[in-house]
Amino acid sequence: MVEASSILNAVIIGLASGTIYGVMALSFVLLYRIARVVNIAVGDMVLLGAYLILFFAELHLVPNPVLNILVAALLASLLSVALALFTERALFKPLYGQPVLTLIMMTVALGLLLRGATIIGWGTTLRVFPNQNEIWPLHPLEIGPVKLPYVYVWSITGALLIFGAFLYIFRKTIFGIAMRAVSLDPEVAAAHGITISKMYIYSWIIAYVAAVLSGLILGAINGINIIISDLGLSRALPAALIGGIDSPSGALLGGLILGLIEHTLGTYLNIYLPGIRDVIPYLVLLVVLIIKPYGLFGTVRIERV
Amino acid sequence: MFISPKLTRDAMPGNFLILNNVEVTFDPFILVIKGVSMEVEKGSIVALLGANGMGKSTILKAISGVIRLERGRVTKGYIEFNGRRIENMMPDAVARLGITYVHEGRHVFEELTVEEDILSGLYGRRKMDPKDALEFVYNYFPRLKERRKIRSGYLSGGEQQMLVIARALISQPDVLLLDEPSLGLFPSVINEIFDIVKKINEYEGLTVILAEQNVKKALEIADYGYVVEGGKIVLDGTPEKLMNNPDVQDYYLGIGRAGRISYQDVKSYKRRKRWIS
Amino acid sequence: MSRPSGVFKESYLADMGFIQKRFHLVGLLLLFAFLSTLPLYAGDFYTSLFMLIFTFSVAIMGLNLLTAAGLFSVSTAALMGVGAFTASFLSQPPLSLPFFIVIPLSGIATMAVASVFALPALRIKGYYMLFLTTATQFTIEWILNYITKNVPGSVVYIAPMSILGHEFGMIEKYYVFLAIATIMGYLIAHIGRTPLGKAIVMIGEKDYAAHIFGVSPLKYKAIAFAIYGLYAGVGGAMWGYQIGLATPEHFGFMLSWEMLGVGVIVGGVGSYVWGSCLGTVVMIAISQGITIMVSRLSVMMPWLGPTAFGLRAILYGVIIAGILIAEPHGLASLLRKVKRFFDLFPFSY
Amino acid sequence: MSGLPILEVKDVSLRFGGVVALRSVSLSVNKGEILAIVGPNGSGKTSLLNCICGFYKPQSGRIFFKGVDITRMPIHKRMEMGLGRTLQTPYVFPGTVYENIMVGYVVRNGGIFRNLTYGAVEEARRRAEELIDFVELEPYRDAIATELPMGLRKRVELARVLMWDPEVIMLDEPASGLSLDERRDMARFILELNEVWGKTIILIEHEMNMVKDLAHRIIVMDSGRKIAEGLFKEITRDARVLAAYLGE
Repeated sequence: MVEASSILNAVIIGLASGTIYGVMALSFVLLYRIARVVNIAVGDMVLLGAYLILFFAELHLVPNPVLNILVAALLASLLSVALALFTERALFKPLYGQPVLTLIMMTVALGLLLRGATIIGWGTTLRVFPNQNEIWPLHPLEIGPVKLPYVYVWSITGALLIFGAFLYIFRKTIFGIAMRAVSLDPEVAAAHGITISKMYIYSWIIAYVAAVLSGLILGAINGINIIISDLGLSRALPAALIGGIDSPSGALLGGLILGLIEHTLGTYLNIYLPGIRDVIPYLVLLVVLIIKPYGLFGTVRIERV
Repeated sequence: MFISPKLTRDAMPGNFLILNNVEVTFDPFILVIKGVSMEVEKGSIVALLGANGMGKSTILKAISGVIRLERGRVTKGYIEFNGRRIENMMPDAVARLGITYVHEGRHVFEELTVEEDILSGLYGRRKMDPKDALEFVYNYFPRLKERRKIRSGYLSGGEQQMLVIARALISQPDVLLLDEPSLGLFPSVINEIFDIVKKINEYEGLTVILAEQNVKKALEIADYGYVVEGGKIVLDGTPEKLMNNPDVQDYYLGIGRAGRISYQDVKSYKRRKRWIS
Repeated sequence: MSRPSGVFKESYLADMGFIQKRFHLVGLLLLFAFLSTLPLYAGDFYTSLFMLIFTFSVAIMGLNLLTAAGLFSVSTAALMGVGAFTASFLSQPPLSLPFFIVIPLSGIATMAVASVFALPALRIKGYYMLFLTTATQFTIEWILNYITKNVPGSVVYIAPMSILGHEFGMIEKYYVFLAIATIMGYLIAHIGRTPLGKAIVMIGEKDYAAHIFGVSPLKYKAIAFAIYGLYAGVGGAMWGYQIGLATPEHFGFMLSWEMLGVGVIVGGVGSYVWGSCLGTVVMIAISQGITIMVSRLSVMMPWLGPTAFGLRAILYGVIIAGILIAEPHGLASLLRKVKRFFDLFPFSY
Repeated sequence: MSGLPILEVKDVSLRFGGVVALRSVSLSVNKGEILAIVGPNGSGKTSLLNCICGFYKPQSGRIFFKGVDITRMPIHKRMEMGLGRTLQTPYVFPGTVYENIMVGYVVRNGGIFRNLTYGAVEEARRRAEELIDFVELEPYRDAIATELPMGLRKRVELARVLMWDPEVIMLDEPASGLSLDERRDMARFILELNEVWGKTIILIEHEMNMVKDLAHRIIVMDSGRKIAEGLFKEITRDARVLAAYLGE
């Protein structure tokens, strides 16, 4: 972690890392909205994504290190499509029509499976991406007084691209409307010709790809280790809820808020209360839930009696 | 407003939706429909009549495949549409064949706007242009056009009912299965909705199967009626025949032989019965 | 729900009593006979296993009630931790209180902690509770961590159970645990049949609709949370007395999930006593079974080496996924089917 | 029949977002009468009930019950004072019928420790049994309430409301979705409640025959306004009412 020397720097870095929290939160939000799956395994998906990229990067398919990592990320994303298919078909399809709690339990099982697989496959020692220094130069990008490490430049660009593409699809296309329709009332949507299980597969694919890409950034910042799984959950879940669990744009905002607080207040408090930095997201979540139970952008249900 | 000429129904004769001795079982072994046979002519309005819980809705759900989402199955008999067996297909596949089911109870997608809600019915039909399709339904439902930017959860009951019909209509299906469109609506609104359904039927040649408790209203627009009781069809015929049937008059229209029984009078009779027993 | 003719109840209370048929009474007596003689012939391992079952049964009873109120909680383990840490504080010098005071006090202290963390829960509905309690779990875990970092050895100890200077052995502790579990079980079964218990169930599905029938969701959610805290605290204190020491690692997030996902769902929501006990037995059986399997497998596959604990995660995942797919309604519904079929499952509560 | 006003609604207005649900509605309910509120869907009848029972808080206007201003009172306090209401789609939880009815006991006996005594359980159960008798649910006493058909669930709900012995009972479409026989039963309960038990009843209903036969006084609403008030004969002559009914 880069020590921020000035408050401004802390704010910029906070926002930059917030974008990647936003992407993880998007993965979480989307699965909840469409498939009504509260994905406790989000951290483990990020962990697996990081290891998959590591695996492909270590094959050195392309000599150029930057291209190499991009190719690795692409391959990992493609593989995660297969994983999404497996997850939906093998684990969740048998559970259609079951209470939400059953689905959540299944994500717990999924998390255990993914985590167990990574432990057996890669052990528990801390790993880094090959040629990391060439991909993300050590000297930060300097814009005036602000020093921004290159990995955050990647993070911001990637996150903005993902969000832009996603929001366009979700808001403007009939496919997006159909996705939202499924999220609101699957039975009725099915009677109008929307294939529910396909929509669920799409949402799993998006969730996995978003997790893989967050794995790339989180792995670059923290190193690749089982720790990423807890880190992923402790950022994705609060970020998603702060923004409102069913709001994709809220996820980005939640991520930004979280990154900001973590890198300013969190760093400061950590001096006096060691370890509080990892709990700060949850504390922020508790406060937000007290003030706005549905998050900042969450849809307040129209309750009729 | 409706200048297009009435389609001649005789142009395409024949029964194109057939139910033959259909039985429906819900998980694990609850038999709900006990051998129902129906023949529906293209371009007609058919009414399924009967009280709550008698199986009208289940028949519609069996045709549309929605029972599959509720752990139900057609366990005997077959359903044929345009010469093709459709029993136990998943609802989305049935919908793509041109049969759209409208759920009882006005299930709008509350958080979508009216326009998005209608458009959701168009998913997977690439050949249609969204703008034209919207124009087509707004033609029948001008009220929805006025309110197209409002979240559909905020509409009144009648408008929501129109919205769900419009959503079913936008994909231009051949068969519309309407489940209790009049439930909990006010007489004037019911009239309005039934008028529109009749108009769509006449101008578009759309086949409508209607499950209704409001027997009088349903028979006004229907070409043929079936009375469903306890998962079986107990009576069928033209509206005139059903209206004049003394049992139908007694049970469904509330007209006793000596005129309608006042609710005030029911009480003393039943009360006396309670004292005696 | 037919009853044999010739059975007449003198009062409505008897009609709602816990023992409806002679069969129930026989079953209950047999169970108690078994449990009360168990330490005499079972070895230390099984005795301590049953003590563990009593401990978790108590905590899961409270969780079951909370779940029936529509509030899903995954902070049970952390609250048990609060109970254990309170027990440590109360049982050690300078206070050195005896166990029969420490255990209720730990329960009450945990009830207070749970109530504080429940404040945001009062406005929250359904699955948001899972997120809220996830936050609670990690926050409490961090607080416990912070406490242990400041004590020597990074572990807190709970004084052994003793009365008038006589220190309890395993068998005596076993009977204390059995007594506590029985008392707590009776209490929660009684709460379940009072109008208050029904009100808690009523807010379970649509709390705003229940409000129209005069059942204030705020009040009954708070009550459910308090009861939940009390039970978790008592369970935690029992845990502390059994093991003798406590660290935050013992009360992790996954344990909370096990308690909700296996302990409550398998046992059946709303079956406060017998469901909770059954769920606990299954939960502990799975956990022990996996431990044995992993140790066997790592002997067979020595190349796994230190990563064998990954195997544990995978096995657990496979078992949970298998249960959910094979019987998606949870084991509870399987049991309910069996129960309906034979109608001889001996306990109606 | 008519006595003093027990419930008064004065100039109540309610908006959600941009939609106006109620525009300055006033009405008073006399003790011991059956007042029916009719009107097209979306005319604000249910919103009005929701304001009276406290589910919605009106933006302006006041509501008095037994002379006390209850406009800002929480729902359960109003119920404790003697209001009661049923829902259009009945709400029952997955317990037996008597358990569903027993819950009503906590409204007037909310004390936590008092509730846990054996006496409270016994008393609650006894009263629940009396009401099961009244709504004729004896054969279904031990049935799981969520598995019952609509008509019986409506009776469970009615009995639950009667548990706290309210003076004013608001019934939201008690006959919708019921067969003719079930409607007749419901009408009988309403009459017995009113005539024998002396309850004041506010009735929202679409089935006009039922309104005509039962109600002492009728209020007609349209798009959030009260447009007419009076006997059945009087309101059927009102031009505005006819417009609301028949459209155009």
